[in-house]
Amino acid sequence: MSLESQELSDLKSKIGREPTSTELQIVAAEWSEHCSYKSSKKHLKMLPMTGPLVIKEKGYDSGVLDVGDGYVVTAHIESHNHPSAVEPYGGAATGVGGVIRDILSAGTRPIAIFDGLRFGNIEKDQQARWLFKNAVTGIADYGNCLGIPTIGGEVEFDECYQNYALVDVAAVGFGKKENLIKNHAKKGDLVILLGGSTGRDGIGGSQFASDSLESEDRSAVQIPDPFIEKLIIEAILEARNEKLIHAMKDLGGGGLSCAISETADALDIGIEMDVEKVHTRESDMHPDEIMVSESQERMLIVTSKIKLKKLQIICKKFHIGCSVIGHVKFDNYMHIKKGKKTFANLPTDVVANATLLDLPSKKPVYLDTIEKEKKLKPITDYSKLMMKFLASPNIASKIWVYGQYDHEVGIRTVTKPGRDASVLRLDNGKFLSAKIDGNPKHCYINPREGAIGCFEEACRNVVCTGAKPIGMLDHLQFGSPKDPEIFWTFLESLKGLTDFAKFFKIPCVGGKVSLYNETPAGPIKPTPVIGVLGLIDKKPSIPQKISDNDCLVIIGDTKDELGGSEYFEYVHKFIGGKCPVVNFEDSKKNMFSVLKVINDSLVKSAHDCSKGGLAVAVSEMCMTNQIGCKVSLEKVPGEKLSVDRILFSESHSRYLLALERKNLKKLESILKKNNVSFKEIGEFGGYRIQFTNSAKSIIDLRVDKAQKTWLNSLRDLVLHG
Amino acid sequence: MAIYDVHVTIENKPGISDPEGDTILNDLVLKGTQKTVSKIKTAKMLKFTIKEKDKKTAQSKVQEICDELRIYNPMVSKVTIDVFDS
Amino acid sequence: MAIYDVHVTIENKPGISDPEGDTILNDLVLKGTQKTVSKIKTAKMLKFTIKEKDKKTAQSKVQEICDELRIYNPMVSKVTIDVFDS
Amino acid sequence: MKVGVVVFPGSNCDRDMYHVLSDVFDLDAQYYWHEKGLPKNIDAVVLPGGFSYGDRLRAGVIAAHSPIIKDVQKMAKQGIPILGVCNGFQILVEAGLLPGVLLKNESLNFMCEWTNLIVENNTTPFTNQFKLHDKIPIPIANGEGRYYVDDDTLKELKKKNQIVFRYSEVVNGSTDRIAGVCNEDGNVVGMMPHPERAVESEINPIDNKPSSLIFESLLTKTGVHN
Ligand SMILES: Nc1ncnc2c1ncn2[C@@H]1O[C@H](COP(=O)(O)OP(=O)(O)O)[C@@H](O)[C@H]1O
Ligand SMILES: [Mg+2]
Repeated sequence: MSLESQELSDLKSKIGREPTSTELQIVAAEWSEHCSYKSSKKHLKMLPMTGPLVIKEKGYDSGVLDVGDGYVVTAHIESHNHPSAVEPYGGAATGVGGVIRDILSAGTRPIAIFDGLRFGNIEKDQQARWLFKNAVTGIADYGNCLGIPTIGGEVEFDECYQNYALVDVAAVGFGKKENLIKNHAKKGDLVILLGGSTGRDGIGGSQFASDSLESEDRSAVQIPDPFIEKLIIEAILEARNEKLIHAMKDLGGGGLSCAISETADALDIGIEMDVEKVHTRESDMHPDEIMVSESQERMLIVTSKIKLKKLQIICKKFHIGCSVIGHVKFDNYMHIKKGKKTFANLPTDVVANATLLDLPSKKPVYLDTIEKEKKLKPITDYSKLMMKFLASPNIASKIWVYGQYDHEVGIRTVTKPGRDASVLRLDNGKFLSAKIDGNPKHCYINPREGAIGCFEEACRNVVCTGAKPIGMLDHLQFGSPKDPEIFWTFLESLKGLTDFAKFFKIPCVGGKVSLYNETPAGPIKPTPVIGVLGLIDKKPSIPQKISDNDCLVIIGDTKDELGGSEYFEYVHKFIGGKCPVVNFEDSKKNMFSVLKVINDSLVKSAHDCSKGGLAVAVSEMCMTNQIGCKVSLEKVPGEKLSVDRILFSESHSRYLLALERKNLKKLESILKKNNVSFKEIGEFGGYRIQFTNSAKSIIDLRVDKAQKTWLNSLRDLVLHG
Repeated sequence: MAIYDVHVTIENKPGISDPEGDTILNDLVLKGTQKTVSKIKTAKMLKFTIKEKDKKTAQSKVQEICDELRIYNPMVSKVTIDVFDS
Repeated sequence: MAIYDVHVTIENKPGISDPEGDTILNDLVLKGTQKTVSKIKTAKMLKFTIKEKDKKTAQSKVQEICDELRIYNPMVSKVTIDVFDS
Repeated sequence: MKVGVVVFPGSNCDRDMYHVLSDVFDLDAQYYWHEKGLPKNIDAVVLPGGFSYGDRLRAGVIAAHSPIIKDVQKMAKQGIPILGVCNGFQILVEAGLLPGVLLKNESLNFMCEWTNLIVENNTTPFTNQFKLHDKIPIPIANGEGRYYVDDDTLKELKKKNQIVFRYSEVVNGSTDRIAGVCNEDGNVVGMMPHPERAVESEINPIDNKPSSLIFESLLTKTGVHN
């Protein structure tokens, strides 16, 4: 735990004296990258954060969107990368716990979890398998126990995460607007620590997250306790219903230090607290340890003396700890005492606002040559290749993962995982659709276009359910920001996201930055992960069963964009080429046209074209519907390309629609009117997946065989190596 | 060569919390009639049957297996390995 | 009165399958380099800290707790209780 | 009619069950916290799913010692219909109200998926509206859902018609594909799958009518319907 020398002198000059050891610990925790965003904060401001549906309130850890009729949806995203890389089970589980408490802090009930998981090459690497398997179990055990459905996510493997793990967790909450916590405090209000006891576990965690993995901190292991988290959720919501909470904040990175200083700073108050009042797990804890402990499952609450009694009754009912640890003052200082003795007394704005950095950036050299393609070896048997492709870890179905998550609890899940985005019903008759997406392979080749692509892909997934995107969450994961080349990729991604968000008027309602993601072999590829929330006012488009003679229409152009594609990387072991680029105008046209034809009930099901390209997207439709399809590649709109490029290009803004032939005319006239590039490229029926090029057979697979491979290969790989 | 029973006990390291043990103590045992229990810690045990030339080899082989296959995570758990004649 | 450590080992009765032990054996251990293991059985252990007048009482009290509170399910599991001085 | 929904620390399907009872079937549902007693004038009791006490030690075992279980036991003797779903089933088993035991799934994983049940006993308060061998599409979501009894008990169960539901296929290694059982009198029923997740067409991708009959049966039994 330490401040850099510049920061230390900053601190001294701000407070005009030598800091005490406790003060140093507090400030070091709060000024860590993880808590203070010191490298990124200046730049994050560029993202559009407001919009007609966005509700802003001081001190919220999650974004709030008005979904009408007096209801709100809250959302947040977090990662737990460093802890998961050393203890995947506990790290992933406590990651879920943390983001859930952010949702709870606003006064809303968590109703859904999403997880984005990234590991090394599990085909080769036993360590990656171990990390993957245990992270999934960690998320399952935690989310299932809470009774919050995990309804979506993504899983990806890439060599750049060797001996490392990215575990991102997003959560969505729902509640009445009138029940939102208004975060305020009155003089004499009490500060209460509620939940599990404070122990030595997790000490140093937030700095740990900001250091690279080599300085492994063993005490940063956190033991998950989903049972107590569940009790906290119910207790807090009961207290909320009885209006017992003036202000609330969850304890995450930096523990009490961050929670106290940030709450005080946000509410423009001072807080005096006594570490002796904190319920601890061990009796001999030093004040410094109590202040920076990152023990999980704790919440900080501000309430009045009168309401305290009722709060205590609720906590007693649920058998959870509830300690009055301090009170509100109006001097804007955080005053930390043990009994009568003062251990720290600092202005909260100093603690809560680290000196922001303006780090240098420089375009990485590798980008100058990355677009050059190497000569690919010719493919002789596309059917064989396709079977191998469907079994590959990034393409294979993720059913082994989401099948371990209770995705039905809460009885809201209208569209279950396994499709593009999942859909939840809300209490006002509307529906919420959401998905998270990332693509480090694209982002490595072009950080800007890659990030935009992730954003567009998440939008596409949501649009395929008939939902209009209303909000975005961004999670920016990069290596060390002190490396100007890495910092450049960070800025490029951020700028791309900003441009797209502004163009589409999709506000950023929350996000997170995770830096210093370095493995022993170097930095990870740039890995922004984007979550998009969509709203459906009427009925959601529940995919209908595709049957014989239904036609297949593609929207959007297929271009020579295979850089970072699964085809280049998995099949040809080639990293490079031209990354797919989103054309904003086309993207908008396509998106709105798809929404229109879904709304008009013209299509049976819509699916976006992404990882693995057209070949995989068509196969997925066939396999989930257990029906064959015959596709004519020469009809695919776009640039004139070789067969493999048409099959596997990952160009954005493309959608596949399955519809009854009788609706084709109507559909075509709408798409023509909207000036959208589209084409009927095939027909469903039979039991074979067939791609032909000018009548020549290219791919010919049995649906049932393909499906079996696709569904089981990930499980087999994890269990049997 | 002889056959040995090797017991591997995996438990959280001292200082690391054990929520399951706490729940069993507080919500089950102390709610019963018996109040003299002051702590419960949970552990997991794997009982190996192994054929090796002697006790010591049996012990070290099992230790090797546990480390190599990451049967436990040394970051959180400690193991105790006891060897018995079968 | 003295303090005792009482170890309660809960394991499946003979004849009841133990898929977890089988999986560790077949999917992990036997796929590794080490082939001398012939069986793995899993068990759960609870370590009680209890204050009683003597070892025997400690043992019988814990046995009572286990039976009364169904610490193990007699239909499928059995327990072994070992007492140690603390 | 009045239905009690028992809530334990860690129950997490209580609100779903309540919604189904009161909003879908228009029953007078009421929550009862595990430390309280049940009132006399109750017509049926449901133990919902979840993770009571975090499934620690063994799913259901700690909750089975809750004060409210004594009342549930009394009501069971009086012939009042009692339904345990998922964790509720596990609790009923651990409380000795139903035979057998629920072990870890053979896959060793938590399993959340849709499956089909076959009705094997259509005389209980929760199955009287079915024809024998009717099929019910329904989701399961559990980690310890593998029903186990030894051969002798299985014979007894068959003889006394205590097997209420079977899975249509092997899903988790349960003895004889058993998914739900009842006590000898037939008024206490436990099942691993979640009927409350299947009765609304909006969230049931297959067919919500069969599972609705579980609740319709209760209404019929207690004379609300006939
Ligand atoms: N880690 C995960 N947790 C839950 N659901 C997942 C996970 N990974 C993938 N899924 C689900 O599997 C389906 C396919 O995921 P993905 O391949 O990422 O879709 P897409 O290519 O449409 O973005 C989606 O429904 C997704 O939510
Ligand atoms: Mg998709």
